[in-house]
Amino acid sequence: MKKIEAFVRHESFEPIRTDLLNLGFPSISISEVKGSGRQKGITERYRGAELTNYLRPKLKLECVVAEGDTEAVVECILRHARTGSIGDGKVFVLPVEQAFRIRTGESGEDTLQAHPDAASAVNG
Amino acid sequence: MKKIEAFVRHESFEPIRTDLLNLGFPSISISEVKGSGRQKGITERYRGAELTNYLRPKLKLECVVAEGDTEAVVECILRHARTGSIGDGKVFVLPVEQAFRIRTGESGEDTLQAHPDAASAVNG
Amino acid sequence: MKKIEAFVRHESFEPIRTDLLNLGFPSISISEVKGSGRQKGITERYRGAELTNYLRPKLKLECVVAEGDTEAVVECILRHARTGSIGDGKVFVLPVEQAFRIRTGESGEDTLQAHPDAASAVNG
Amino acid sequence: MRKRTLPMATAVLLLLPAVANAATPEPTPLKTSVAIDTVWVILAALVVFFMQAGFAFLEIGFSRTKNAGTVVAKILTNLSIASLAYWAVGFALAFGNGKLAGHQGFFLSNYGDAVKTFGAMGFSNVTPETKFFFQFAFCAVSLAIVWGTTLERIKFGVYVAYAVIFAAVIYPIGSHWVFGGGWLQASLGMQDFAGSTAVHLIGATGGLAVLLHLGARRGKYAADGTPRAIPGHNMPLFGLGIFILWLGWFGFNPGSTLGAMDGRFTQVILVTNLAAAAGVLGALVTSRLKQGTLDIGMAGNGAIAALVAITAPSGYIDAWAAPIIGLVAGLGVPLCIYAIDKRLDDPVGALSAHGIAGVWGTLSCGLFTDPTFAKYNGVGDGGLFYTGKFGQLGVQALGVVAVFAFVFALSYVSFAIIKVAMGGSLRVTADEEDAGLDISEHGMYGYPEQFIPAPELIGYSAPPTEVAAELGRTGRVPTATSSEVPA
Amino acid sequence: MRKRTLPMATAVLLLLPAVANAATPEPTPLKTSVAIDTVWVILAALVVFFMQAGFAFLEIGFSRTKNAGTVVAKILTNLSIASLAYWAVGFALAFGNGKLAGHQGFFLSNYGDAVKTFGAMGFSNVTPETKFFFQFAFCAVSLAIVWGTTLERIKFGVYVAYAVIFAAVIYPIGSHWVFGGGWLQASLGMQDFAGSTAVHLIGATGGLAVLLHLGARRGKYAADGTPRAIPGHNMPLFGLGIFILWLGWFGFNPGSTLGAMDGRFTQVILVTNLAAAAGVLGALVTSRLKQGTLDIGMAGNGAIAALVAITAPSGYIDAWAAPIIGLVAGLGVPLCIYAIDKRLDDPVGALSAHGIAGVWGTLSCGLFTDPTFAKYNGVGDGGLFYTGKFGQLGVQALGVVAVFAFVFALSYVSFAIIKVAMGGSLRVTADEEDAGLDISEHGMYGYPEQFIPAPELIGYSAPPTEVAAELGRTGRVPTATSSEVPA
Amino acid sequence: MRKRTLPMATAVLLLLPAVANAATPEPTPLKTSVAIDTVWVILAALVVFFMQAGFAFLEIGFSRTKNAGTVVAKILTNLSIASLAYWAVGFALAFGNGKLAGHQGFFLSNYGDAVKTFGAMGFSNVTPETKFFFQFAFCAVSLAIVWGTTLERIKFGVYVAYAVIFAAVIYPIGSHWVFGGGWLQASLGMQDFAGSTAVHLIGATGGLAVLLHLGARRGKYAADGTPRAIPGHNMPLFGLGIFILWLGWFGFNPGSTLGAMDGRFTQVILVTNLAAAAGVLGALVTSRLKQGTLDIGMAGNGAIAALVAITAPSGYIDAWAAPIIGLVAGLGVPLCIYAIDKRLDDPVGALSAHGIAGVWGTLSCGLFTDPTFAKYNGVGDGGLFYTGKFGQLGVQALGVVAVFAFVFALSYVSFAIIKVAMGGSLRVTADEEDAGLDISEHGMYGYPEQFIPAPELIGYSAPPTEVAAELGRTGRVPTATSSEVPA
Ligand SMILES: Nc1ncnc2c1ncn2[C@@H]1O[C@H](COP(=O)(O)OP(=O)(O)O)[C@@H](O)[C@H]1O
Ligand SMILES: Nc1ncnc2c1ncn2[C@@H]1O[C@H](COP(=O)(O)OP(=O)(O)O)[C@@H](O)[C@H]1O
Ligand SMILES: Nc1ncnc2c1ncn2[C@@H]1O[C@H](COP(=O)(O)OP(=O)(O)O)[C@@H](O)[C@H]1O
Repeated sequence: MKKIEAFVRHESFEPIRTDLLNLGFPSISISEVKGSGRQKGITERYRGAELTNYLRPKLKLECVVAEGDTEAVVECILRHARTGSIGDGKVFVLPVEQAFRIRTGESGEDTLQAHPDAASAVNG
Repeated sequence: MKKIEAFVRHESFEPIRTDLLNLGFPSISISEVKGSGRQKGITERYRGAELTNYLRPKLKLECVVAEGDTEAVVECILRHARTGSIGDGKVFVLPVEQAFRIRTGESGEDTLQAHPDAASAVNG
Repeated sequence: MKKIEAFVRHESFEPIRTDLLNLGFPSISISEVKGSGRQKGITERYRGAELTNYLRPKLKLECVVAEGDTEAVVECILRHARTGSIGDGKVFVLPVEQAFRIRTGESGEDTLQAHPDAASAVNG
Repeated sequence: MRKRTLPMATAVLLLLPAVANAATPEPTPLKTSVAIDTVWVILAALVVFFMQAGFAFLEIGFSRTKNAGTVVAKILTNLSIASLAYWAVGFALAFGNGKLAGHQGFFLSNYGDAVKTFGAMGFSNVTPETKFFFQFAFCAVSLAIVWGTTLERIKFGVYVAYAVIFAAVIYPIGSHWVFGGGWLQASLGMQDFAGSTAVHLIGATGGLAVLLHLGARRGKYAADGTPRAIPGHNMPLFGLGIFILWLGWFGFNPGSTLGAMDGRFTQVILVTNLAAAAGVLGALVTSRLKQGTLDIGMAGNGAIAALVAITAPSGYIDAWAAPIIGLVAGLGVPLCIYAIDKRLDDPVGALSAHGIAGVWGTLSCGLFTDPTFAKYNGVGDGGLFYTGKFGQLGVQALGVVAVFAFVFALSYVSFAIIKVAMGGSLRVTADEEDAGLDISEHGMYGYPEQFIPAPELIGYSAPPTEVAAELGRTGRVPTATSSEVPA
Repeated sequence: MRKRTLPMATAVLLLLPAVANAATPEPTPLKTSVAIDTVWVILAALVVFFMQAGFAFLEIGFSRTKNAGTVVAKILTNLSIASLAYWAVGFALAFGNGKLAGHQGFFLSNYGDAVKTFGAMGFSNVTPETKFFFQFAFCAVSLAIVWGTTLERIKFGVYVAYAVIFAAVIYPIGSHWVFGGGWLQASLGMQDFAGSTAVHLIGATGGLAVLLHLGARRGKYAADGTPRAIPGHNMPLFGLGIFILWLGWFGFNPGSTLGAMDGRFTQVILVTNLAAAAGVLGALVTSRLKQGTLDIGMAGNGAIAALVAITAPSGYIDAWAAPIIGLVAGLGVPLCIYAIDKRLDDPVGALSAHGIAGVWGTLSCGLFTDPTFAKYNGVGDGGLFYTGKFGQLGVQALGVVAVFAFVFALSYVSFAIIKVAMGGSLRVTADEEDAGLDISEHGMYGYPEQFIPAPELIGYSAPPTEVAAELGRTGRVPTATSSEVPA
Repeated sequence: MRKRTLPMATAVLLLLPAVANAATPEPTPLKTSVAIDTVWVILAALVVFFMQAGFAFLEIGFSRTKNAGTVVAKILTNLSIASLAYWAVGFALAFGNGKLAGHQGFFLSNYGDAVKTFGAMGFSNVTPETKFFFQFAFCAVSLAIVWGTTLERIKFGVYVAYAVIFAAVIYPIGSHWVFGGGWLQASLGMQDFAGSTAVHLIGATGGLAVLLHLGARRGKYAADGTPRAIPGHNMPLFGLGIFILWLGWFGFNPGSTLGAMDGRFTQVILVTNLAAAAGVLGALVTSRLKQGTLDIGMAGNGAIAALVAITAPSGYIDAWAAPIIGLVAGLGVPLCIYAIDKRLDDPVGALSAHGIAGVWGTLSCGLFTDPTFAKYNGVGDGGLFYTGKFGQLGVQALGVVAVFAFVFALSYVSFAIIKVAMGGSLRVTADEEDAGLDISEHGMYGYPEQFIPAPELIGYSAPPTEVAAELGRTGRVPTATSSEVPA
């Protein structure tokens, strides 16, 4: 199993989410991060003094998938997140040794399988 | 050393934290994430228009432990986080190669040891 | 490639960021986490009732670097984040198997290279 | 066409016969003194009206983020129901002559000579609309007080149902007894200048009745019954509420003179302010001693409790008594809140700040009323500290008990009926409570960006397709760019 | 020295000749009745003035977090421009005698006998400054209404340019026709007591004109044209706006009596409140039926729509008609908002709540005006339901059309010119819109800590070097410690 | 029983002898003109009183999230102390006759003939309580101004200690000199209609004194002394403060006529508004030129500075001078803020907007005072631009210097003593400052959910044990479910 961690622009999330869902990967987690990379800082002005921010908001996507699915997922992210401008972000792949589905207690790659009726499952 | 990453419901945190503390694992970090999984979206209504959210708030727990402690910690999380309904989340285990305690500069598994008087240490 | 994850005090971020930039590592991501470790909780009072918080705000730093740069980066974080008091945090090193630069689609350690004019690149 | 519209007009008129049939009198100039009195009372009524915003923000501040928006909807709804119900029915019951309840002036029409019909306000010549509007604002205040105990878990429908009953029947009759010319005022000489009992205690009693049906917020009490802190989300907005309410009391008490010509209203203002000031300081002292901190909410509660307490005596006492009355209220209100919190979940402290402080204020007339003012107002006698007699104190106590019993009984039964009508519970479901009333009752959070993940909000992500729709004559929507740098 | 300063003084005087050359009259005591009238109208003017805060918070509440601060700057700027432009020019055009436009009283000076010069307000003897200030507050309200349609995407400069034109020319002439003694009022007998048309429709018409140039917010419409929800960030602050506006209407409508001596103003207050109450309930009913939820914003819009609707008839109708007029406005406003939202992006619902409701209110005079009040006010006739005649309704409709056409034409052209002058677009760039107007127009977020990463803010990280600067005589700044525990 | 209660009453009476022994006069009707004047001044006093909310929100907006709640507690505390101290002592020192300080009317009692005793207000016949209440509101404003410089780092106890001294002694004596009949007014003819010096400069001077003891906020200055931006957390709430203050000034200046009968107050309103408008525009121009952006805070500061500046001349000038005075204040205030910020950490710009603008306003009388009004008010002469003479300007300058020196000296010493009494520092510890005053002084954050991790708050996690306690008669608390979907 692999964990895919992507740092992307907010705008790219919605297409990625939709596409991953179609590909059968409904399960992802996102969080707000601030990143510095090759981007220049922006300067705010307040009552005559200045404040420079070097960090810019990014979205961090986390998604654990079976080994064989890694490429498909990475490719999907790369495709939708690319604008060609600096600040597009990075995708990293990390090894995962174990996975557990809390609801059932099951472990292993199977827990990563999308439920057949993922898109329309009852609320939970 | 292993890193345990768990995506759980907010409600389960307090029992997990208490139990881990009792088991001698006071050191964890949490953050707010939004997750999509097998859960259906919810639809908000605002001035006649609609907005559907597919992401639901989850808590991400991060905890690096010595190899031998992995099972105990995972088991503890699984026990308290389970409600049996969709949306309970997942637990992942990742390999960790090095660990450093910043305060002392020490490295290695020892840095993961709980301080003997962890629960009552002075503020810091 | 390695991923360095550090849990540090907020105050230490600015010196770390500056120093990493000088060392040629402009690319990092941070996020807000709440941590519990060896620190005691604090108790708030509200209308006669009490509320105890065991979690304290920390900053999580994430930075993926080439294998050979790991030590330099870790050392830099350790140096600036240390106050010597409990609550200084931890640094962990995890293996990374792949890295992609979204903007170009390139992969591999090269994507982690700082752009020559990183500090002054155009906005992105 | 005319044929079709005339019946239409007739239909409308038939729907509101008592009202619409009233002859429209040609307006005539007022006497100078009446005009002055009227301007003053309208000014007072406006600041009392604005107390609705005060209550809204007090409650908003004390609510959690997920329940802040609903307060706005609630106050608007209650205020609206009170506006119509008090106009149609309530005012007539409250001020039309009668010992147990009035019965003239429904829809503020067909009341004949207003000075006689609304006899308890006969000492003032301000226009009937002025009297109505001022008293309506009081009714709305009393209704707003009811709901402080119910935050964060009650069904919206309960507001609607009870508001009608309260504004049309319960408040009018209760206040009629105390200052509408009813038996407590007319026969016993109970003193309540501006409504410590008639407005605040009535409201708080309704709040107690609903709370007993409703129960505590989920999680408020630990398994062993220990109360847990559920901090309100916004102390600045809470503060806004307090400032607006304090200002409002400068209409509430001095406006109850229903006139300006004797200058009394300025003394009432002075007295009101001294009490409030002492109340804030008293509450901070208690909070410091008992909690160890200067609790912001308690400072505000201290102001409110003192203002509630000074409401009854404000037209009966000398200035020196005001800081004493206020100080006692201020010192006491945190203690009451701590004590009540042990068993009852009253998120804003309404039972203490309006209920117990209202009782204290009413009783304080029995201690501090200056016989000169009792005579001037024509109600009751001097208080214990002037006369050495307990008579007035006894009357005050009796009044408190009578009003409390009446309002509690009627309200408790009303809520019981509403409960049955609403399918057995006044509460939203546990899930709805957890999600918050904003989203569950109103379909959207009060602070959407605090709950909805940024990438699912518009303006954080591009529109779903590359080319946004071209819209009517409004021109082409500018295309997005990927650059993220602000000007 | 004197030599240098006198020319300086002269220079200043020359710059403002008409103003400065006015002789300063020694103040003389007013007649008692005039003083009373004046105090009332000033009180009314103050609450109308405060409606600026109401509009600010209504808009702030309906904006996203990133665009909340700019509203404050905008309202302050518009209010300031209106203050000066209406004083210098607008008031003279609006109320100096004349059929198409007034032409006396620029800079509120050299107007001779105010009662004659400002003939349409000649029935009142309040001081000229009072008349001016009250009317200026109306102009500022109308201007504030314009911008509701433009939130979150307009260039700040557009406000400035149009505000001057609007406050100096468009609003004065438009309102002159309706209640400044112009042709609609004087020749046709159009009834608009406090400005459903003259203030609210004019403002909303300006808002429509600019919206047609401006287009929708990015992302508002999906590719297929479906409107998407862009929720405002703060329902409590939205509620604050509503409470302040509702209060303001108690100056707006009853202040338009321009006097207190006939007591009419208290009936106007009653009528205004009944309508607003019915409006809230009406909007909640529609929202519940159509959306399935009790939309908080709609409840507020219902209040505003009803208040706008009752504005024209408030001085012409009997109390029973008020809840009907308000209820219709309340029931209707969500429907209008849903319909308009399909094609035009009006974030606050100004077109519906001020425009359509303004039309309804104006027309409602043609239905509900009591002939007694028409006679008393000396304008027009009774409405259809009293007279069975359509005459007044026709006049009202004509007035609406005339004012709309005039204001729309002038505004549309004005914005076209401003657009060209601003380089072809009234909008900020797409990037600026995405980043938000606060940061892009004002250099700083309205809520900085919600956008700037904590470690980049001061107070979350230590100053860049270990020893902070020693400053003047202010002593040494305490050194930081690493401990993180609050007292 | 009677035996025990009478001594009790006596004891209470003995504690407040001067107050309680005052005979209670039977109220008598006022003259019509007096009643009108009184209603007006009370209206003015109420909006001035409400300025407390204005200052609160101005400061809240300019504070960081962690220090927002304490402002509410501070304003409530200061207001309360001022209420009591100014009543007990301050008013007598300020307005009881006397050249250096008054000495009659402590506890607003035993003052005999109010018109004579409070001679400087003898021109007005409004009730003594009215005079007191209006002047108390001024005192509270002046006190509120003091603390603008001290945000985010001062110990709460300092407020308490200095507030007593300020409201009882410093402000009363300082204002006595200027408009209470003291030497500057009576002997020199210094003009200060509503307190540019007497209220605003005095407050700002206190603010300077405490700032010099206190020092800058941690991190405000980089090692090289460069000031760093510490943005306030909430521009909308800042805006609320500005709107409330602007409104308040319509009581502040025109209320200082202490009467309505001469209609002067309406001209003062006009003048006040024109200045404020010009101030906003001036500040935006400077901010645009110097910062490159339209700083929201500066727009607000521009309004305040102009309002402060127009305060002194508002009763002395013609309308044309008002925009000039306001424009200068507005253009200048950002420059002053930039300059002061280089060395002194004044988070809200109080030194500039109240201090320097107060000086400018006071001096501007020496330029713009119309001799007609000087004569009418009976104070001083015309200004330079009318008379060509520097005399009045000199008097104004002297007045400014005298008041500044007096207030600064007394305040600086007072704070030095307070400092010693508080263990050597007026500041909270560095840790407390970092954590924020809300949590460290008040035990809870002003916005708890922004600081406390969600899972540690109730309502985000279930109660610690499965079955929540059953509470009194309030019924069973509904059990939790694991489902997370709102209705
Ligand atoms: N090596 C890295 N470690 C952690 N985060 C990174 C790394 N490189 C990039 N990021 C994240 O990706 C974002 C965009 O990176 P940047 O280098 O500006 O873009 P680009 O890949 O186009 O050069 C950063 O703001 C940061 O959040
Ligand atoms: N493969 C995954 N990668 C990342 N996060 C996941 C993954 N699977 C689940 N999650 C997280 O766990 C949450 C619950 O998952 P879900 O699939 O709904 O529950 P269940 O395991 O009961 O089917 C999601 O909202 C998401 O935050
Ligand atoms: N094993 C761990 N796993 C995850 N987070 C940790 C771990 N140990 C420490 N942390 C993070 O570091 C912070 C400081 O740790 P703490 O143990 O208090 O400090 P110290 O290393 O000085 O003893 C914690 O609040 C937590 O966020």
